[in-house]
Amino acid sequence: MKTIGQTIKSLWSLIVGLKITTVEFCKPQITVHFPRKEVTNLGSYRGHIDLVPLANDPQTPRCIMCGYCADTCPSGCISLKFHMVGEEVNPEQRRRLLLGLDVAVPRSGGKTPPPDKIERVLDGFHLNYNYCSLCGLCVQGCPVGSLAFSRDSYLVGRARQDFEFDLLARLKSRAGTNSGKAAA
Amino acid sequence: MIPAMNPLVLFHLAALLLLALGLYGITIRKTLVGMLISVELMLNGAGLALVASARLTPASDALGQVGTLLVMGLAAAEATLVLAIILVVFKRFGTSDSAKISTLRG
Amino acid sequence: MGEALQQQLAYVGYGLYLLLIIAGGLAAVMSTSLVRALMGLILTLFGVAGMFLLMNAPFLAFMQILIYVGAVSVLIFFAIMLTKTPEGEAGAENMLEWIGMRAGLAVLAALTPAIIMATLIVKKAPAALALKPEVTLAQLGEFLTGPFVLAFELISVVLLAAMAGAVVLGFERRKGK
Amino acid sequence: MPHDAMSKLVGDYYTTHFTPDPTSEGDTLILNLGPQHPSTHGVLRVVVEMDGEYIRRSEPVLGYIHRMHEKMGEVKTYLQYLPNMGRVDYLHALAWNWAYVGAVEKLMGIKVPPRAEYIRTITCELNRISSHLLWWGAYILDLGGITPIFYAFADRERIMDILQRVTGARLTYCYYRFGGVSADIDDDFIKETREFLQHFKTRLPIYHGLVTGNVILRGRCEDIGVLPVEMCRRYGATGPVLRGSGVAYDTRRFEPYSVYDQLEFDVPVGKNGDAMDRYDVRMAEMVQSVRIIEQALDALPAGPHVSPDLPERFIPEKGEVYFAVEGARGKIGVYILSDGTAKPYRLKLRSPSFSNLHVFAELAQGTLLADAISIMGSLDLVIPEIDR
Amino acid sequence: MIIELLATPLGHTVAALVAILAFLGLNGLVMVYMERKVCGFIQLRPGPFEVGPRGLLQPVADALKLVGKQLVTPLGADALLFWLAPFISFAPVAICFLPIPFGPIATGMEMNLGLLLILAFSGLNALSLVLAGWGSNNKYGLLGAARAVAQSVAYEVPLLLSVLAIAFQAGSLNLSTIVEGQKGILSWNLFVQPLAFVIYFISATAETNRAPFDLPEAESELTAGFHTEYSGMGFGIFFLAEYSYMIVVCAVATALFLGGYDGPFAPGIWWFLAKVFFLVLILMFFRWTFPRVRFDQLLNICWKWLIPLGLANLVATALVMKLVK
Repeated sequence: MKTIGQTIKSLWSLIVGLKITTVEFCKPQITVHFPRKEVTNLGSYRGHIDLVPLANDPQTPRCIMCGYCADTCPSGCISLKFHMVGEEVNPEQRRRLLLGLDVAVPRSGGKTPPPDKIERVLDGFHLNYNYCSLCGLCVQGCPVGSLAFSRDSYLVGRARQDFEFDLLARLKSRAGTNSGKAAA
Repeated sequence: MIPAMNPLVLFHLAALLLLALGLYGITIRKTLVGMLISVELMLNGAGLALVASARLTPASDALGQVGTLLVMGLAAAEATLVLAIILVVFKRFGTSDSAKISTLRG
Repeated sequence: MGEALQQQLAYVGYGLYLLLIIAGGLAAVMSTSLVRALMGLILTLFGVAGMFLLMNAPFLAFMQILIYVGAVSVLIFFAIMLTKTPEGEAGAENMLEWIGMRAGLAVLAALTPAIIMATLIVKKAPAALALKPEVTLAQLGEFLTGPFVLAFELISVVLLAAMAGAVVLGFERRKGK
Repeated sequence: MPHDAMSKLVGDYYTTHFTPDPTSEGDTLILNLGPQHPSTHGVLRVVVEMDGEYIRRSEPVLGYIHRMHEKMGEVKTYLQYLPNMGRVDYLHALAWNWAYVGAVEKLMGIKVPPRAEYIRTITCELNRISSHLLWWGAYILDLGGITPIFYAFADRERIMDILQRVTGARLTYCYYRFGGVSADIDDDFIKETREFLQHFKTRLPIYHGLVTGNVILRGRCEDIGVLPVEMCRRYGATGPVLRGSGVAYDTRRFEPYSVYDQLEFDVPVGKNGDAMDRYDVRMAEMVQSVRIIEQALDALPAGPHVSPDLPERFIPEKGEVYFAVEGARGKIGVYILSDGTAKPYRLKLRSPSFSNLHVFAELAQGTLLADAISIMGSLDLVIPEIDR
Repeated sequence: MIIELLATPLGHTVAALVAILAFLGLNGLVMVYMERKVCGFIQLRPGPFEVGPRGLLQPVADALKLVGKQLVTPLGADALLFWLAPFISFAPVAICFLPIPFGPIATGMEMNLGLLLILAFSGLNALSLVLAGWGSNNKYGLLGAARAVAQSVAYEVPLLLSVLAIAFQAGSLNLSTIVEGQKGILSWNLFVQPLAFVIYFISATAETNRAPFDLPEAESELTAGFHTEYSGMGFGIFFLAEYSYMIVVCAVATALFLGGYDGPFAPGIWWFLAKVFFLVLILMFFRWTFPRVRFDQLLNICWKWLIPLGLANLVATALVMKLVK
């Protein structure tokens, strides 16, 4: 008797399963047909990093070339290029500057630190996105808040070179199109 | 020539052929499974001969067919048993080669 | 369709089935791979089933396929798989010796009854008969439960015994492990 | 038959040295399960010696996805090592985040603000649910049921959406920071999480109806891979694998870290230690995680999400530290030996899957292949975590 | 001339065979589409929808892909047996279709032993699986083949028993006669012999190697079991055969239990096809709902439950028939 009850119970469990799949069968689908529709939650998407311009000058990044980001990056995918203006720097100083060893800028919560003794001009801010693991250490560590994640969620490329960006050039071209738009 | 031949003879010739092939197989095969296959051939020949004899002569039809059915049942039983025996033999001797299966080695 | 055409077709069918039987039979006894031998056997089984059909005994033909092909062959396949004798079964190393020593004997052994029986049959062959009507299942059943009830019960007992024996042998094997 | 060509197919070191047991009789078959087998979920390879469908012996072969995480810890600064943690166990990345961050905080004596602790608890438990959901789907997939994984993924996607909101990532999170978390949660996050929890509570009965009660699944799990407590101890198995055997050991309860000692939750345990018990434990843990998240959301204090007085550079004193958290698969431990420089002298990751995996070889002995697959699935292995 | 030829039994059979082969090819496409859509809807996905309107051409694309693939014979495989297996799996299906009464006059070959013919030829399926598994020189294939044998031994018997009970009741092995015996929904054998239907349907699921009884291919255990090594159309033919077997077992179930082409309003053939595809749909729901059983569990179900129940059902049927007479 017990066995029969057990059997009926187990057969019923199969029917319960079929009932659930039948109900799901009738429900609307939840997948999103990507090329025709887009997902709605891209607002919080984190793409590669981008330079943040000064509030009054969209052409110039807030970057003070302290080298913190390049230093912190676990994958070493950031490299900075800059040159000096104003007083001459001796070669030794220049080397140290390039390595960013003496410019440990205190955390200043996004405020620009007092102008450096030596003015540096950013020539290029290279990001090798191939190696980037999007950890965000550079963004959070930047003393002047010069870095931000882009919202570029549809980035595709065919070659490694497609993911090697010069963020400064990107910034300038973006500013150019923006100002162009504004002018128009 | 052939169309003129008696159908009964034709079928019996086929049955004989099966028998001969089976016999040949039993002698030539080294493994038990091979022999089993040959035995099946012979059994088939027997079945064919039985049916032909019953169908193509005034003998009772059902008799031949029932006989063949019984042969088939026997074949199934035999195959089951031989399979089990082969398994045991294989477990014990590590081979199903009939020439190597001998415990008469003192 | 004319009677003659049907007759011709029957002969064609016969030739086809005979071909199946010969090819299959040869493969069954000659091929070095046991699986191929089994395929030969199955071919032969189909040939014989076809001959049953020619004799207007479809029940037997289907039973032949059901029992032999569906059950017995699969069992044999199982035996082949379990005993791992995939190739070189007929003994590639001393094939010649085998053929030399025993083939002649085998052929002789095979042909002797064949010759004797063939002569007997040819001599006592009755006149060709028109094909009798198909035996119905009901007739067969009555036959099995009537005059042949003993044989029927016996085959049941044999089957049961075979099954029990196989199970016992199989269990012995597991225990031995 | 091309024998010379066949002879090239003899196998590699493991298959050739995994010779049949001399004590075994009869023919056995050496079978490679993996590294590309549908049920090894990744690149685990198990060499098994089979007698028919029965498994005589088995031996896991590791290293196909070894990335030297521990060595990488020695060449990176404390901060730079953070993103690695998301990659050790990609399914419960936040627990690894937590283990490492917690270890460094313990080493350096960094205080974590209470809000950050609660955020960590919420996100980590959400991540645990998503990990268990994936295990659930994949386990049923191992057992031949194809549909559940799609339902599991549908819910898991919602968790990933929620976590993406604060972490910015969907899988390999790098969210926790020394002294807090990288981004604060907002009201939308809380609202979405609450909504999800309500939704998830309605989904669980469906899961149980579709799978847990199913007689076929019970037949595949009950009395399969019975794991005695003594064996767990021998191999150091933790997490649901240990709890399925009836030991209520949970790091959150026995070595409380963060705010877990202020939250109410049960530690579900099994009775027999079979695959079904491990299954039940994980299903019950999801419910407990829901409870924890609800309490944490209710008790969420205001305040900074990251400690305001952090040192400029993370250079700890000489010393060593061990910190453990409860991951979805068991006890995750991080041991750091510091020599006073910016990089750890030695960093050791104790991954639960590694210990749990080695139970498999002993459990699978003498079982059917299908049962072995069921056992392997019930251990919830994550291969990158095994190899690290 | 052609019409005359078609009128002869032989001509009729040949024409039926041609029609059946065409039907099988088309059926393969329809069922692939159906399965993928059903699976998609159950899993809250759209299923195929890119190729053609609503993805209708997806099966054609699948077929083209399979045809275009290179046929690889594994190293060390017995090439003859390896390539023989798909054909052994497919050829008997076409024959199985011959005696199925699709409509009052739409029967490929009217024969008294139609049921027996189907049972005999569908048994060949197991052989083809074994052959494929053995011939491909692959350990997974070998394990799949061993499972196929054990499975076929287990499910054939209850299948025969349940079918026999119906044959007893109808007093015939002719499918058309059995169908003619069920006029009106209440005289369907589904309601007269529900136990036989359950036994038949479970065994038939095993016969078609569909989940939850897809042990010979069990992709999570044996990667793909017996057809692990098959590429391109080798695999395609197995696939086609599996779908065709589904139709065969469902058609037999329809004829035996669901009154065949019995139904009001529409011509019989539509009723028949509707019933067949409804049963196919149930088989598909099985596949996408249940986990796979272990093979010893399948044997237990068959030997401990289905065979005794089938025997009891058979004896009961015989007794009732005797009493009624």
